[in-house]
Amino acid sequence: MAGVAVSTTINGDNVEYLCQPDETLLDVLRDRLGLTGAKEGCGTGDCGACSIILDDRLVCSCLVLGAEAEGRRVETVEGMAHGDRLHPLQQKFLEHAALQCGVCTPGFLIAAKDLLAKNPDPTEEEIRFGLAGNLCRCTGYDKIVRAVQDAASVMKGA
Amino acid sequence: MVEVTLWGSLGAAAGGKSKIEIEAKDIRELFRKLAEQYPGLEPYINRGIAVAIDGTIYRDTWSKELPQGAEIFLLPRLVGG
Amino acid sequence: MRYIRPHSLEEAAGLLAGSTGTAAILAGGSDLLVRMKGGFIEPDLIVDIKAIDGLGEIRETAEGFSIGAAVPCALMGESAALKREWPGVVEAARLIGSKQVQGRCTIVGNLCNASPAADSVPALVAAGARALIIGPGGRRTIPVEAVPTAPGKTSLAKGEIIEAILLDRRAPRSGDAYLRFIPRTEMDIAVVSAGVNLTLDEQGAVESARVAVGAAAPTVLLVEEAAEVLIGSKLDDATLERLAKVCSGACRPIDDKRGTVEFRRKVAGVLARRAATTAYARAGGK
Amino acid sequence: MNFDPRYSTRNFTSVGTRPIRPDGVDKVTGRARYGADFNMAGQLVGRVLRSPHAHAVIRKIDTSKAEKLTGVKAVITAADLPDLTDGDAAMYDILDNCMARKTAFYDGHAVAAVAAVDARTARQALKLIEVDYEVLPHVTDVDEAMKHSAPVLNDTIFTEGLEEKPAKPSNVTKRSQYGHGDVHEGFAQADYIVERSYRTEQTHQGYIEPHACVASVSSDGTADLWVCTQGHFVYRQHCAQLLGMDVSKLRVTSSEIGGGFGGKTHVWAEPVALALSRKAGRPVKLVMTREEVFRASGPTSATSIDVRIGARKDGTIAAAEATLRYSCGPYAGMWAELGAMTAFACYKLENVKTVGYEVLVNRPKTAAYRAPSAPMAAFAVESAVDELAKEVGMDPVEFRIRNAAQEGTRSSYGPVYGPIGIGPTLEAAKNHPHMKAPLGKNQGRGMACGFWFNFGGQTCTDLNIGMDGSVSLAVGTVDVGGSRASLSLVAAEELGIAYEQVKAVVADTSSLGYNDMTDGSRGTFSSSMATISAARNAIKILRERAAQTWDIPVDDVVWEKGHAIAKGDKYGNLAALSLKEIAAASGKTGGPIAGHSELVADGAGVSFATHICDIEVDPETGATRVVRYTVVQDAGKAVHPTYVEGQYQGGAAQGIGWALNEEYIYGKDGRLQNPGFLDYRIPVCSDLPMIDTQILEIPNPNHPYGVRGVGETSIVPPLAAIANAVSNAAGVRMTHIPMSPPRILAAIEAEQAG
Repeated sequence: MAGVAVSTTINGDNVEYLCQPDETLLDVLRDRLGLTGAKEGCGTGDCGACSIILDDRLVCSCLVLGAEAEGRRVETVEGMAHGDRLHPLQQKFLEHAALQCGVCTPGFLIAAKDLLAKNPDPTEEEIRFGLAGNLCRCTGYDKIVRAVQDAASVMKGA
Repeated sequence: MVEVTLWGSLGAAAGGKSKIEIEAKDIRELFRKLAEQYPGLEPYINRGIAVAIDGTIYRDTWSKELPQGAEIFLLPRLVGG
Repeated sequence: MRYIRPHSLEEAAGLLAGSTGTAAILAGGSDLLVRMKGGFIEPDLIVDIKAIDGLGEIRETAEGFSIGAAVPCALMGESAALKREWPGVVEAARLIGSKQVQGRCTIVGNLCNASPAADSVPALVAAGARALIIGPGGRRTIPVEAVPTAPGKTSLAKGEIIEAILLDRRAPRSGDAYLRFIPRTEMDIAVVSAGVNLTLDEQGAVESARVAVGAAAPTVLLVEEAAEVLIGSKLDDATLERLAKVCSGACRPIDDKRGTVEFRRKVAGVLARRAATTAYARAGGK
Repeated sequence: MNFDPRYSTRNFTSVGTRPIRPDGVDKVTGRARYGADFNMAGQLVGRVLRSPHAHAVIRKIDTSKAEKLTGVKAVITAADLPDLTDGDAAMYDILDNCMARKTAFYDGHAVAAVAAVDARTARQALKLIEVDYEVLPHVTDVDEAMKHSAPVLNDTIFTEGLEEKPAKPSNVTKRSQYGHGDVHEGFAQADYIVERSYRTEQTHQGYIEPHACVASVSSDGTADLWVCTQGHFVYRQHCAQLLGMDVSKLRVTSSEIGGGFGGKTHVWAEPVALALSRKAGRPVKLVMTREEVFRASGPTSATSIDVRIGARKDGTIAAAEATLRYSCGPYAGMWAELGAMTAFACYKLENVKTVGYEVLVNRPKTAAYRAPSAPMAAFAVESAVDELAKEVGMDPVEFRIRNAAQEGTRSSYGPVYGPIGIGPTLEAAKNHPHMKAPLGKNQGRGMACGFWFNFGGQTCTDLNIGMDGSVSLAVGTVDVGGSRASLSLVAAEELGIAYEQVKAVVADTSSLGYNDMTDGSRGTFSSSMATISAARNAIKILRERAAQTWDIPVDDVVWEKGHAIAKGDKYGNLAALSLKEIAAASGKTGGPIAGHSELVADGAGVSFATHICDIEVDPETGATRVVRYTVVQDAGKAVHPTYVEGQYQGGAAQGIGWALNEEYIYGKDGRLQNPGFLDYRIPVCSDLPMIDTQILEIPNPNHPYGVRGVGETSIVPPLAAIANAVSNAAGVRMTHIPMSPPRILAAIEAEQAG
C-alpha cells in the first residue's frame, strides 16, 4: 500500500505528513502528529469526541481520511487557547464545571466554537440541537449548556 | 455475649438459624468463632461478609468493637459502581 | 489500496470503470468510512470526487436546481433559494446525522447508500427529483426512486457516477414537507418517515401531489394511491384520515432493532398526515 | 495515631466553596492523557479475536498462519494465560472472561489475540486465525434461562441457597432472601393490593472512552501498565494474580478516565495486553473499539421482577413482597441479591420478603453500573407504590411520606437505620415549586424514591509539605468526576490554608499504598477521610516543629487557621508561625514534613433521593419528551457543591436514557444487534431539559465533615419516576423498560382497544 503525502495547515501551522490511504484524519492527528486532544469514542461519527473544524466546517475527524486534508485548514482543540490565555469557552467550561471525566470536552469545545461562530446569540434550544452530535455521559448536559450560554454572552461583550 | 442476626441465605448455611449468640469483642473474633462453630459459614466469610452495627455497615474494619446491646447484622459484602 | 483525487468527472468515471478490485467513491465519507471501519468493505481504490469542478456547488438553472454530488448537506441549509423553493427537501437533508456529519454527508451519498431508511430520499422522491448520471456510456437522467433497487443495492452500472440531483423550479402554490420518526431528538436513523409534495389550484384545492414513505419497505415507497386521496381536496380531516390509512396500508415493513411492523405501519400514516398538513400550509393552503 | 472519624459540627472555610478543579486546564486544552493517549517506544498494536457465536465449544484454534504473517510479533490464546487461580472461583471467572478457555459463552467473548507492528497487520492476522467451533444452543433471555428446557451454561453449577441441594445443574446460581415479619399475615390485613410483573432490558454504562491500556513486560519479570480504570490497585492485584507476577513488580498507572460508572471496575483486556507484551517482548497498546465495548465489556443485568404490595385503608403498607430475577452473563454474581436488598429500602415495613435469583445467560458478564441492581428494583417497587397510592386514594408523595423509613426503622435488608434522609427528601420534593407547576397537554408528572448503600474501603493518602509551604496531596482513588478538587478543598480546610496552595494527584501503584477502587460512591467519602487523617498527622509534626523552634512543650502549641500558636498568656510575645514559615525551616528542624494515612473508611452513610419529572407523550406515536426534571438528594456535606450537582444531574440523565431508549437487543442467533452509539441510544443534548438539583445536608455521623457518597443514588429513581409520569400523561402503566415509543404506542393502542 502506497503512502499518501499530505501538506496541510493545522491550527495555523504548516504540517506535512505521510499517511496510509485508509487512515483517518483522527488517527493521523493522534498517532502521527501527537495531537491527542481529539478522542475516538466510537469511530463511526456517533459521539463527536473527535470533532475538528475543517475549512470552517465542523466534522468528525474519524469520518475524514488523512489524505483528504491536503491543502485544507484543520482546527483542533489544541489551537483554541492563545498562549496561556484560554478561549472564553474553555474558561467557562472550567467555571461551570461543564466537565466531569472530560473525555468529551475537546469535542464539545470545538462544536461550541463552531456554533458560536455561526450563531453568536443562540437560544437554549439552538445550543442543545447544535451540540446534539456530541455525547456526554457524565453531566446530563446541564452545565455544558450553561457554560456555552455564559461564554456567548462574554464573547458578545468582547 | 452479642446476638448476631444472619441474612436469609447465610441462615440456611448455619443450619437454618437466623440468630446466633456468640461471645466476641470485635469483628475479627466474631468471624473466627462463627467459622469454628458453623463450618458452613466459612465459604461465605472467605467470600466477604459485611457487618452492620446499629445500622452502619462495616466491610473491612475487623478491629471494630461489638458494643454490648448493639444490633449486629451480617450482610453479604456489597459491590458498587 | 489507492486513494486518488481526480479533477474531472471523465477521469473519475474512467478510474472506476478501469478498476479491477473493489472501487469506492468518496464524497462525504460518512457511510464509506463507517463501512471501512466495520470491516464491511476494504476498497482497493478510493476515488475522492470533491476536487472535481462544480461538484461541490448548488447551481440555479432555468429549469430549477442542480445539487452537485459533493455538496455537503450543511450547504443545502445555507442556500436561501433552495430552502425557499424546496423546504421539505432541505429539511430532510438537514436531518441526516449530526452537525458534524452534516458538514460532510451528501444527498447523493444518502441515495447511493440505498438504505430504506435514508432521510433525504422520501423527500426527493416526493419532490420528483432526478439523478444526473455520468458513465462510460455518457450522461443519462433517471428518477431518484429508480436508483436504489434493494437495501444496499443500486441500479448504477460499473463506472457510473451520479453527478448531481436535479430539482424542478416550483410551480406557484406549491409546498413540500418531510417528517421522520426517531426515538431521540437527534442522531438516530428514521424508524419510519414520510415526504409530501403538493401543488394547489387557484381555489386552494390540491391539484397535484406526490407522497413517499421511507423505512417501510425494502426501498422508499412512492404511494400513488395516497396522492389520489389528496388531489381535489383541501385537506379536510376526513381526507387526512384517509391519507393516513392509505399510507399505513401501503407499508410493507419489518420488525427490527429500530421498530416493529405495527409501529411503522401506524406511524407512517401519522407522519404522512402531519407532513401533508405542513406542505399544504407551505403551499399557501388554508 | 488513632483517627477518630466521628462527625462534629464546624464552620467551614474551604469545604462548600466551588473553585476550579486542578486538572481542569489540561482537560479543556486537550492535554490531559486518557487511556489511549499514551505511547511507548517500540509499541505494538494489540487486537482481540472474538467469538461470533453466543455459545460454542472451542474445539481447536490454529494460529500458525497468523504467526507467519510479517509484522506479527505475538499471538496468544487461553494457553498463554494458564490457570493460576488456585481454586479462587471468582478469579477463574475473570480469567475465563478475559480469554475463553473451553467454551465461548457470548457473542464477543475473546478467544485469541495478536500483537503486530500496526493496526492493519493486526486486523489481517485476526482473519488468519482459524477457530473450530462446535455451536451449542444458547439462551439470552433471563426468564427463558430459568426454564428446565433451557441450555445449561455451566454443568458444575447447582443452585445455592435452596433448602435442599438440587439434583441437577441449572442456570440459576443462587437464591437469596431478605425480609422480616410475615407477609401472609400482612396481606391478610391489606384492604388494597397491587400485584404486577415488570421487565427491564440490559443497559451499558456507556462511558465515552473505550477501554485502553499500554502494557510493557520486561524479561526480568517487571512490568508497567498504563490503563484507564476506576481502580489501578485492584487491576494490579488481578493482573498480577492472573499472570503469576509479584504484585510489587507490576506498576500500574491510572490514566485520566473517560467515564466508568462501574464498567471500569473489572479487568477485561489488561491481562491480555500483558500476556501479549510478555510473549512479544515489546510494549503493547490495546484499545477496544466501541463495538467491542458493547459486545465484550460488562453491561448491567436484564431483569424480570414480580412485586406485590398491600396497604390498609389508612394508607400504611401492610405487606410487601418481590421476586427478582437478574441476568449475570455467563458467571455467577450477586446482582439479584443487591436488587432484593435495596427493593424496599425506602420504606418502614412490618412484613416484607424479597427473593432474588442469579441467572446465567449467553450475554457478556454483568458488571456494576452505578448503584448496581437498585434502579430496576426501584422501578418495579416505585411503580407499584404509585398505583397503590392511587388505589388508597392518597397523593403519591403523601403516601410515601406516610410509609417512609426513619431512624430506628428496621430496613428491608435487615439492620435498623440510624439517621437517614428519605423523609427530608420527600418533604423537600413535596414543597418544591416543581410539584405545583402547571402541566400542558399530554403531559404527566411522576415521582419516585431511591436508595443506595454507599460504602468506603481501604484508602491510603500521602500529604507532603514543600519547603515553600505548598502541599502535594497524593491519593489512590481514581478521580472520576472532580475528586481532586474536593480532596484539595478538604486538605486546605484541615490545614487552614488556601485551596490554591494544594495540588492533588492520583499516585501510581508503586508510589502509594493499596487503595480500593473508586466505586460504591466512595471516592470523596473515603479519600477525604484519609486526607483529613493525613493532614492531622502533618499538623502534629508542624506543631512539634513550632514547639521545637520556640522551645516550649508541644502540648502548648495549637494549630489554627494555618498557623502554629503558642497557647497561654506566658507565650504572649511569640508571634504565630505560619505553615510556610515552619516548612521553610523544616530542613533544619528535622527534615521533610508529611502526613500519611492508611485506613479503612467504613461507616459510609446510606443515601436516599427523590426525583420529580414531567413527561409529555405524543399519543399518536408514543414519542416522549422530558419537560422538566428535579433531583432532591442528601449529600451529608457537599464538599464541592458544583460537582455534587453534576453527580445528581449525570445520574438522572443516565436513568432517563435507561427508562426511555437504551437497551441491548439480541437477535434469535444470540448476537448483539446494536453494538454502537447509533442504535444504543444514550440521551443527546437536545433530549434533555435543564436538570434542577436540591442538595440536602444531613451529616453522616461517621465522617468528620459529615460527608456521604453522592455518586450513585441519582440513577435509582429515574426509571420509576418516568414510568409514573408516563402513566399520568398517557393513562397507560408501562411495565417494560425501556419505554421506547413502539412499547408506549402499543400500550396506548391496547388500552384504547380495551
